[in-house]
Amino acid sequence: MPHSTNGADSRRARNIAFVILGALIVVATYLYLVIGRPTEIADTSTSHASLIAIGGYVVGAVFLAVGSIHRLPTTTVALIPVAIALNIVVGQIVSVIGLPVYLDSIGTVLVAALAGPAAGVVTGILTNVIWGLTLSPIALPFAVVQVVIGIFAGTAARWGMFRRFYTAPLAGLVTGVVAAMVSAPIAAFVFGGATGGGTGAIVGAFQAMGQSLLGATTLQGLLSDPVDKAITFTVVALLLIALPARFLQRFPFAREHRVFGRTGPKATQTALAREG
Amino acid sequence: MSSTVYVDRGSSIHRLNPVTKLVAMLCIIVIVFALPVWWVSGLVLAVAIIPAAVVSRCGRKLSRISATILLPILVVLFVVQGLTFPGGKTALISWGVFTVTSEGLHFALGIGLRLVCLVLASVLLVLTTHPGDLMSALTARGMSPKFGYIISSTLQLIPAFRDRANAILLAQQARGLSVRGSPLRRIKIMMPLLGPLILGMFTDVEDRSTAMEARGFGSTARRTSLVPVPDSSVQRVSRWAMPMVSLAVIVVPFATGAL
Amino acid sequence: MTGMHLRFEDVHYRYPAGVEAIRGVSLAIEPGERVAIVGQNGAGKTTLVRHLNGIFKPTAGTVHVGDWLTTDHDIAELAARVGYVFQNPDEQLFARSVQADVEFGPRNLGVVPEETTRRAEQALATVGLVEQKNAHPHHLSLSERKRVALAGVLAMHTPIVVLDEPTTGQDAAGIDMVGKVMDTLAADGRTVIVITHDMDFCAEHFPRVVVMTNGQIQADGDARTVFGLAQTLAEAAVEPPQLIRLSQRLGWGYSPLNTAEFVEYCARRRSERVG
Amino acid sequence: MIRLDGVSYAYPDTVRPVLENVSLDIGRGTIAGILGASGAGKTTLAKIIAGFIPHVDGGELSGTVSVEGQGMGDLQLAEAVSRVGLVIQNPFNQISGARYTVREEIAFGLENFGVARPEMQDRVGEVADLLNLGPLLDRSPYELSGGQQQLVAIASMIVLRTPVLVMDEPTSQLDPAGTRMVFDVLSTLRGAGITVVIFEHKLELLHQHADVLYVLADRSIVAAGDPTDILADAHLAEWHIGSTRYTRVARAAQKRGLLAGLRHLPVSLEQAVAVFADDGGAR
Repeated sequence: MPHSTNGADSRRARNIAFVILGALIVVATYLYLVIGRPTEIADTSTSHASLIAIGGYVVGAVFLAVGSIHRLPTTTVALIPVAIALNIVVGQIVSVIGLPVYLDSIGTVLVAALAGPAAGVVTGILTNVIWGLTLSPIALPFAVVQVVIGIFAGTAARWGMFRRFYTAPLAGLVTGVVAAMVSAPIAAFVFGGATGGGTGAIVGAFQAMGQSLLGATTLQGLLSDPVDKAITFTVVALLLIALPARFLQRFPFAREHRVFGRTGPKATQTALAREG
Repeated sequence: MSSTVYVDRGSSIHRLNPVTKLVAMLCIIVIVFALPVWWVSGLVLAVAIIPAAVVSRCGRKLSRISATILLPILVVLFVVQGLTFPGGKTALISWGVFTVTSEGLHFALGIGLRLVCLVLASVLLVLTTHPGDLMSALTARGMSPKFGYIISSTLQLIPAFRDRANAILLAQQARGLSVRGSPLRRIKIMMPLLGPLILGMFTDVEDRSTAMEARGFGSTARRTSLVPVPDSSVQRVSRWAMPMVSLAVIVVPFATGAL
Repeated sequence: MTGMHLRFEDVHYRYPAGVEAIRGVSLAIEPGERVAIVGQNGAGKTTLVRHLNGIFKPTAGTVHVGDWLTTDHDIAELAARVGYVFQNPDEQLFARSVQADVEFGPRNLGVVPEETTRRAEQALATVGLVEQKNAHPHHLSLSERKRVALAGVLAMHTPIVVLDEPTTGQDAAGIDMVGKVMDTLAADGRTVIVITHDMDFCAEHFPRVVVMTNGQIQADGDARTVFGLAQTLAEAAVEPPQLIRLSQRLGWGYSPLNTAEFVEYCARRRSERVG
Repeated sequence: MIRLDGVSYAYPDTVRPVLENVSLDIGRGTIAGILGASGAGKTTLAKIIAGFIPHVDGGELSGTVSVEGQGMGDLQLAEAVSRVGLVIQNPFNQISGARYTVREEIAFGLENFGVARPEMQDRVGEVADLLNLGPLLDRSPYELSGGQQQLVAIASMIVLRTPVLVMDEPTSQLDPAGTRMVFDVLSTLRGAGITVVIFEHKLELLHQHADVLYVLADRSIVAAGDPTDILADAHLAEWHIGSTRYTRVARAAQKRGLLAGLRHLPVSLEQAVAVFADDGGAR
């Protein structure tokens, strides 16, 4: 297995290039769809917007994920399936109960807080791939939204925002605003605003008030996403407190950035107790 | 036991190389989204998706799954856009403050048919392709094995997650916890059960990563695979041909000014 | 707390998937009896005892717990009569502290708070975990978690206690501790039913032994007799306890169930030889 | 073959070490049993021998660990695991989840190491025969009972043919028949020159199969040697390890003055028969 440092360097360079390229594509797609907006009149021209929305976002998300996954150690890779299962199972329970939130990104935020934005990106995109494989392929075009959540949650963790109860929902609020804006073009141009019964009605109401389709889906997203993500981030902060300290210490990202702001005696006790 | 919808009907579609099917699905989606006319979607449906569904012998399951996904979306789409489409001018029916416009319906038809193609094509892929085979085929083509691991592992963890939740619930009932009562009470019961379930699953991660490393998951050797992925030279050619044809189908109408 | 009559009458159970796990079991257990159910993995032991607390309802036949027919009552109601310690403690432990987890059962049964706390403390003392009462169950070793699960059922003060493999995953100290708990339960007059692969543990604490194979009872009787049935045990892939194997090899024609009996018999034999 | 010299270890951010000054020397082609009460540090020691500590867990490891003369600390984890196989305690967590049948699950490690397909097929078939897994090969590993999962976990490690196997309570979920089968397989592996380190509570089987026993207590190795000597050691109770019924009954008989002049307490059925046979007391 010849691994020169050169090879490793070039691979890292390639991964970074993938991440930058992916991020650029996502941003460019959004800017094209919102600012250089394709005239949104009548029927046919929206098709290009929809191809660009779906294509740009999916390709961008794939680049981000491909660039991110190589850096993940096995501990993180083993964590991600549990996180995705959590996203999906909780998301399903919530939708069955019919609560007005999604809570389908608890796992993504948790992984991002423990292992950083790259891990959050991979968890995010694969959550939607799994939704696509099991329940409904309409989740796939929205993969980029989970990717954005992963990046923001990881960054919030790096800044220590999961250490306090009031900063976690704040970070969630900001993430929610961005998520709403990023997802709006997909909801508008791919689904015509009709991603579900309740949301569809709200989109219709905004349109009736004179909003454009994109404007209507953006406003609809802003109504639900920030609250949803604020709750999600708070739940994650609570879970992080409940997880055994030794488990948290296994993640270099969490240690390095002191995501939880605690070390020392408590960790000691835990380690001894778990030993068996 | 996994949470996938794959059904083994042994048809010729089932026996195709998963990557061939994936490429075909992507081509279909790109065509219907790139050519902004409703009848293109209709044509793709008629000449590609429906025949494939018939050959695969999964038609019934395909329509059942797709209908559950699509019906709510399509109904909302036609109602909302028919009534409130911003570009709507030509009124078809008026009823009090509500006006259905033909532009709105036309818009909904265009989007709706594309979504039908998107959903049918991808559900058909999932119905006829075992996720394990798809992952092996993609890994063999250079996809990071970590992707394959995460996806396969999640698919099998979801039922295990549910089983464990059931086992915990059963054990608590055996300690006198009553689950009768209002939905609100049931949610209240679920929370203390889910918390430890989640903690348990997460603390198991330490063991799982140890076990994976012990079996060479971190090895940089080129992966081999126990079960061969079926392939043929016809498929190898068609995996290149399909994107070319799609590209031509998309570009030619613009080049000739037909659109 | 005295025990209660238990009665299985020609019980059959078929899993929804179609496998018939119990094929005609009739069994009566008197109040205060201690019964061990032994047999290979897959013999139907766990399926059988889970009929007692209503996790399974017979597809044919009846199961009586005292004057209750299990089909008339749900799991939560039967929990007042039958305490069940699961093999895997992680399916049972869920509270944030050991003490809270042990209190969960009595609280569900409507026991008043002071009494609940008293019972939990007593149960934790019985299993030797008083010092760990404020620990998070996830931080304990498997052996300790198994004992917390046991304490959680003890604190419910049910007339019947069922234990699924209480000694697996335990070290020597843990096994001794579980053995002491069995004796305490017996002294209280509670009915105890155990599923176990540990025949030495079984011989020392359970006067009655039921051997199962393929969903049926192969042998049922007092431990000394059952462990003498070499042929039946071999068919059920059950190895007799170490002391009985030893006495058989020595050609004694007597099956000692514990160290004291063995030494006693040995002493008598020697003194007879000398005398 | 396996040498540990003065090994001490503390988990990250902890002060008190879990192991202190542990030394072991296990020869090639032997089965070494390690006894220890719950909480004595067995899992930690298993991970140290297999190279997971300090590669994965971090923390302070001092002293030297070497396998076949190669320092484990100098190796990458991927190389370390190709020399030392590790079977962990909980079989459910050992299922990779990456594969959908028992057959593929057993081959998972071979795939990761890039073993060619025909050889993989041979090796999987061979291990399946050894552990009687033939009828399960096409089932999903998640459908199996705990005992069956444990056999699959053992099979997926044996199939890698690492020169050393470390097993942390590999028979905890198995019934006596399954347990005996696993121990028989270990004896077969020893015949093929493989070194096995097994952490186990089942004393009678250890006596039958192990070549050497170590006792782990108070964070260190407190006794080592021939299984017969170790199992008869009067200190076992202090170390919370217990003893076989044969040893216990002999000790009780001694107290009654029945076995005067007995030098070695019996630890196995055969020895006990010799001790208690009607002419035994006369010897």
